[in-house]
Amino acid sequence: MIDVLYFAWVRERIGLPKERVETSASTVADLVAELSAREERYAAAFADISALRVALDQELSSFDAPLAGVREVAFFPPMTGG
Amino acid sequence: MIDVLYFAWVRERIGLPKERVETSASTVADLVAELSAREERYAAAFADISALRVALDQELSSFDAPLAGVREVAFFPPMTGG
Amino acid sequence: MSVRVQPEPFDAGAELTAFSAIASGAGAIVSFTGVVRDTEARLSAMEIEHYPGMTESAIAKIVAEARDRWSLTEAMVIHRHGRLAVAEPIMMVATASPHRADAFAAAEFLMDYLKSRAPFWKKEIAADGASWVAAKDEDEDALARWQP
Amino acid sequence: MSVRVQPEPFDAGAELTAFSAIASGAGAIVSFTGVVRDTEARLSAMEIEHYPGMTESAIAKIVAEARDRWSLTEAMVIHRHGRLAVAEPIMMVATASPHRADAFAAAEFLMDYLKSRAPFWKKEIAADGASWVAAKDEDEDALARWQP
Repeated sequence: MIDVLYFAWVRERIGLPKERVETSASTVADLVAELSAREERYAAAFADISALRVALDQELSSFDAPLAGVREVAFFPPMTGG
Repeated sequence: MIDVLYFAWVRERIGLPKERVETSASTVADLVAELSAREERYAAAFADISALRVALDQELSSFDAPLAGVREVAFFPPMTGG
Repeated sequence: MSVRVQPEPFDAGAELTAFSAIASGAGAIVSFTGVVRDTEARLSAMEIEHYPGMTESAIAKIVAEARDRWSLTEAMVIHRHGRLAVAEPIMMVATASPHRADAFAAAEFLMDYLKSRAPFWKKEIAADGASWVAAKDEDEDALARWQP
Repeated sequence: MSVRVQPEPFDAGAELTAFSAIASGAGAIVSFTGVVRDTEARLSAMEIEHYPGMTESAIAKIVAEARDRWSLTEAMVIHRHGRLAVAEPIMMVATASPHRADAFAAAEFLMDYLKSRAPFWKKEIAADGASWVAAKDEDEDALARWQP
């Protein structure tokens, strides 16, 4: 089980801020493929991965990173703080 | 007649902040030569001209600048504001 | 070092006074304040979403890197989230150093990294709808100059 | 635009608050405060001499050049003269711009030029005597980066 978090327009498009996901995905990209296959709203949110960022256990990471041992995955658009 | 002003250690070395000078010097360098010839304290203050700056009518200038029409000459060390 | 992530407004002047008081020994103090601006008088508010937990650790990491790179006696970051009114301060950075070049460089570094590496997302709320602020290429480019 | 040359102390926080209030429309506000520091605990005071008349016009010229070069909605310079106690503010610069890079660059430009082109001279007063602060080569070098 893994916690998956969504922020900003990713959260709005998918329609929830957080969910627990049962997955055997070995990389972030695999998880994205699994989620996208679920429903149109996921497919829409993940349509252009170059427009997204991912954090694993609250550290910025990349889509080809392995998920082994990861407890929290977050997807969001490029940050606009400051 | 020209007003000559001295600041910082130039003022201290010469021993006064300001004086009126009757001069026919045509450039700043000529004026410096005239003043240096007066007394030891002037010669000491003007010994190393590369350590000094000059302003003509309150604008930074150079030692080879002409004095024609100038009403106020100021000599001082490099500035240390900020 | 002080990092605050809060929904409450803050007073940049009062923060600078408090920061100056603790930044003893520094000759140079630089501050940056980001304000909600409304260039075309169409904004009614700004909403800032963040990622609790990661926000604090990401900022702490950026501040630690600034301390490694420059001689800083103090550094401070305040960043708000939630709903902000036009003209309210969004965030503030302050740095103190014996050298003005260090204080300036560290403050710019903190700003550049907070813009693109701390998990905040801005949404502009206008009478005709709301829209997420898009990240700018220039903000990503700004990071390049800090590469060793 | 505001330029003040004064013997009185000032409160940098209060000045930042006042500056922010008039800098409407700017998203980015940068401030620099220079403080009398006493690294080796030997200073009893600092004395700043200046050239009345030229000081004001030299600073006004520097501020005008900053406005030409960058997009500034406001800029402010305060510089003290006379006798200053340790830990008191010497001077302050503030800039406001729609763009943070402009606000930072203009503030650094103002500082670099005030250091070496405004007629102020600092003298350190210590228990064992007084000495004029020497200009630093690095301050003169700092001007080179602003050449067009």
